[in-house]
Amino acid sequence: MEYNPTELLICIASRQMEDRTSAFIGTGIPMLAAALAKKTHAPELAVVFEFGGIGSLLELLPLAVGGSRTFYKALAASSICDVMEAAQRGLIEYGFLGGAQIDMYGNLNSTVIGDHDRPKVRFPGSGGANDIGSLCWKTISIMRHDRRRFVEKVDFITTPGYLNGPGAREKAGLPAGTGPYRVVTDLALLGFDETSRWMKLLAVNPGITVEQVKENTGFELIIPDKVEENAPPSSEELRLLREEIDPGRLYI
Amino acid sequence: MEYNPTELLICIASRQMEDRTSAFIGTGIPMLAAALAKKTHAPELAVVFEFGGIGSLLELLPLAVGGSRTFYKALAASSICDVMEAAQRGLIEYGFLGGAQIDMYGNLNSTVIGDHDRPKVRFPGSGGANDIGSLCWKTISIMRHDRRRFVEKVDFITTPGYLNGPGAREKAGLPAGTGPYRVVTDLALLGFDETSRWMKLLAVNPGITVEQVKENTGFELIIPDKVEENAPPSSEELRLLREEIDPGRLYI
Amino acid sequence: MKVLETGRGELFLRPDPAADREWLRRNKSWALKNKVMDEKEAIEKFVHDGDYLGTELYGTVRCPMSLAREIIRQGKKNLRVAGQGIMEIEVLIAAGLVSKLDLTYLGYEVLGLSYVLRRAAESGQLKIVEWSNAALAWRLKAAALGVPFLPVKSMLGSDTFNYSAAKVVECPFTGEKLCLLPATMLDVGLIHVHRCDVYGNAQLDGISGFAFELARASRRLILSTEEIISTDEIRKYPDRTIIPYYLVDAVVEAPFGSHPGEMYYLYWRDEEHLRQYLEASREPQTTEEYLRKYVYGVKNNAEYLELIGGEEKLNYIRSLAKGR
Amino acid sequence: MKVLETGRGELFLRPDPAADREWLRRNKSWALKNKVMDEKEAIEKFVHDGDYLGTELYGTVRCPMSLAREIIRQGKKNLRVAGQGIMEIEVLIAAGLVSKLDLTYLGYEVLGLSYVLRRAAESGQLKIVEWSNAALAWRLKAAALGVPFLPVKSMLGSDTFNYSAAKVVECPFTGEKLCLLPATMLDVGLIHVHRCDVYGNAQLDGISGFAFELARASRRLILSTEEIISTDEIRKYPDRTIIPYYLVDAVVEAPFGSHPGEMYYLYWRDEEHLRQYLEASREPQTTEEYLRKYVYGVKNNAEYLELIGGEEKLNYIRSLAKGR
Repeated sequence: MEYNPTELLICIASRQMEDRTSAFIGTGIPMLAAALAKKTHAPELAVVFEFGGIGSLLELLPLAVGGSRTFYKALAASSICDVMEAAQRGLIEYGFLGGAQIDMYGNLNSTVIGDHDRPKVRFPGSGGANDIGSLCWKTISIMRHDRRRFVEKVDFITTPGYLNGPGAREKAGLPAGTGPYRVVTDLALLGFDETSRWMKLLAVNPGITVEQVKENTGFELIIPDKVEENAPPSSEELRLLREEIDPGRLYI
Repeated sequence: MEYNPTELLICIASRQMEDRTSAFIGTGIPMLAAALAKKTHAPELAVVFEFGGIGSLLELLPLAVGGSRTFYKALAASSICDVMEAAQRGLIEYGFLGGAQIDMYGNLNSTVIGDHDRPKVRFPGSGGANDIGSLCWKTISIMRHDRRRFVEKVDFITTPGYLNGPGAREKAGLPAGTGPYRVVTDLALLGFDETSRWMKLLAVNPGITVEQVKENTGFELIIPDKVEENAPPSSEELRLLREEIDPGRLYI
Repeated sequence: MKVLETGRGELFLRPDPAADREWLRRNKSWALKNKVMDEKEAIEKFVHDGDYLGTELYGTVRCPMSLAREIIRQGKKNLRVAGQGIMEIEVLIAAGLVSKLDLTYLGYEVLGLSYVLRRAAESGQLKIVEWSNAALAWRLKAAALGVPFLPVKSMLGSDTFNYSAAKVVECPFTGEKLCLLPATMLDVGLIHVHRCDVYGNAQLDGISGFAFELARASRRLILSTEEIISTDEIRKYPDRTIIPYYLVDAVVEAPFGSHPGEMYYLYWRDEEHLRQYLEASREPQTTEEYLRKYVYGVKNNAEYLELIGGEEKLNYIRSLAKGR
Repeated sequence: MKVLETGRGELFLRPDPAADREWLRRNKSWALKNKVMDEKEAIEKFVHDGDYLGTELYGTVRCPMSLAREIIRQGKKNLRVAGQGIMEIEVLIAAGLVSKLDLTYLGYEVLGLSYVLRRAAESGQLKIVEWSNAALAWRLKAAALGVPFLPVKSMLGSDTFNYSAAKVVECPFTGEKLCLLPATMLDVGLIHVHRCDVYGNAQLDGISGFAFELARASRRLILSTEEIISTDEIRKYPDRTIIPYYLVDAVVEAPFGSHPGEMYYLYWRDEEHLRQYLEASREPQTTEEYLRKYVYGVKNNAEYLELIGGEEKLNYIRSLAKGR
């Protein structure tokens, strides 16, 4: 069955989440991925939005992290402090992130290109990203995969990944055991080596070669001997996405 | 018109509060005093109870600072943190206190007589008293007046008065400009000297002499040249107390 | 921002947000699981000897009495307790189960002092550390925030501070002195609510006291509830959920669970029974007799309600409750 | 607990709870005073050139747009702003009124970046200090607590910290590193609410965002409200009062006051108008034209609502709102 790149990203992201856990959800792909996970392998995944929506059924697609659909038929409509403090207490398992740049340690930039005070490009800023990247157990980044974005050194660490390597998060005072978990791109699924904290290729997307991934990455990736290939979206996944989750095609 | 000692205490306490301000109210005499003030000279006095009741009309007399009557027809039914934080921000003008002992600097003991870990008498403890005495602008204590209670040195400073003298509160880190304002007793109305922070006689109750006050005080009081005499409860005050405020005579 | 002073009181539970994070991750679940059980099962499962326990609210108001009575029946020993509840804490002390108390206030306001506290404290049997009401609420708030302390302007300069486990530091932003209150993440929290669903999504009417904070500052949380409602109702008014389900370990249906205390809008406090208890609490022997009759002598909350006067008494205290 | 690091960002407003206490005592009133006025009077009275201003909520949701437009009409200059609102902050920047920004996020989520922010930042015209969403909410919470800072575990190790005005210290209880966020007591806060009475006792439906904190972290507070209700109604449901009257300086009746943003349960966001604005915001000249037409070109909120489509448009966006 035909599918577009967004549908592929959504399906791969959705497969990263375990059932009966919680995920901090932004609008766009993470939200669709969470909705898909809830309709497939993770019906009791609890979705949490940063301004207070907790446990929505995601029957309606939110357009904004503070919007009314984030708590439509939710279990709680609370506040940003409540939700962020839950994350600070260690209650939120997954967090989704994006950004303009990512480096080999999973540090993310969504603030500026160039000098901070007179930037070449100004991006929106951290928003909740720094909090999510600091406080959730596992963060999943969703990125376009090219050398402008996958860089040796990000211009600005908006959101901490493993900073400059093993132990650096803990040394900075960030909660132990947290950090980047997966990077989902249009080319591949990536993780992080347990010891070196370097980004590691886990699987290529259908039709993509390891070489293509390397060519589009501005730093050296760990390439294991055996690289899996991600399964394409199943017809059931596509049906759910198109007919139930986003029938108005707002995002896909 | 005849009146009992409780009625007198209530009337004198009630006269200490200005209109359009706020007062932290405990159950018992302070609450009746506030209700009386609202029906006489201070209709817009806002009564605040420490577990979250704000702006009640006091149509029904609360029996407990956390009880339902503290927010019956109130303007807000909030939480202890909200109310205490309002006090910490400087929003609460008056606070009422009581205790087993008070000294010349207005320090109050409602914790123990004797050694803390093996006390001769154990009292209930601070409750909200320490917070009220630390954070409200003006505290008003209501006490039985005798030498066991008005002592040179309290066994335990549950609630800070002026501690050991001028500047001591500020030095301890307590908010500037706060502290004991009045002490209302069955014998007299007392205040505190602006400079020395010593307790000062302001007025004797009807029929009480300055000598009697001195005899019943375990430390040296400042006695000004001119000591006023408190007006007895007016017939209107008594009528309001007996017919409107506490018709069931729960307290008076 | 160096430490200028430290209270001499024992810190019964050292703040450790990092350990709490690990514990909560391992033990709390976001699964939508039916958690309804009776008092017996809830206390057996989630309260252990030596636990640090906290309750909500204050005085004789919205108190989780049916849970407290079950703790006594099961004889959970050596409890350390955050003493800002009142009546439900007092009965635990009366039954000899509390060894250490972070105390703010124990007494009956206009009804007078606590005889039980006096005996326990004056005999030296109960170890007490002092705090103010706000301080204890703020200590729970610090734990709810997931941080080791909160800075405040209360407690300073007093013996309440000196006999606490707080610290004084100099503020790195303003230079002023601040009191730092250590966070308290309870082993187990008990809250009595107006209504919740089977998962534990709970609503409260009236003042919320410190329910919000205590629910978030408890590793294990037991709710007793006047009523169990549908999850559809919860989803219709998500802005009324004060305690969301993932904080909750057990839901105990306990109508009149606050008796002899009151429950806002539902029933008034039972003055007659309360005075009977207070009278009994004057002496060890009569206290023991009270416990034998009203706690050990009944199997569960239903039997207790029958014993204190059954339908007639319950209708009476219900009739005294004020509406909105 | 010594200071280990300090971000290099400017602290636009030094935390000073002692000064805030004095100010609030002198200027806030517990009197039950009718505070209803229109946007013009409220902004004239309570917003001044150079003020540090904050708004609630986030994105295009429950935004005090009618107040923001009036600020532009009155040309309040040199504002310092806490940038956690979005659309209402962006139009202030677009009108050239903001000199300094404590920024968390300015953009339109799935609708893309903010052209206005890009121009203002890339030209160096706008001085920006970085924070996270939670950090800014917690800074308001610190001010609401009446203390100079809150310790948190966010921001650490990042450039977001390096370009903030936060500090890192060692915790005196646990030894761990903590980020201390300085409190932000705003000169003036703007919040759009569902309903309030003439004194300012306000209720909100749905998530409360950071309305609770911002209301308590504002020296002056202006509420705009979809509807004014009776004080009897407030007194009937005191547990619904999120913002009590003594925090409030002005009550502005502003139906559809969040337009083109949405208002929970009442109306959906006006996608058509929002896209028209975003298209206009691409270039300075078209931005200026937009402001000329929709802000400077109207006298008040009623004229604005007429201009954007009147009853027909309002009925349409109302019809798209979801109930509970």
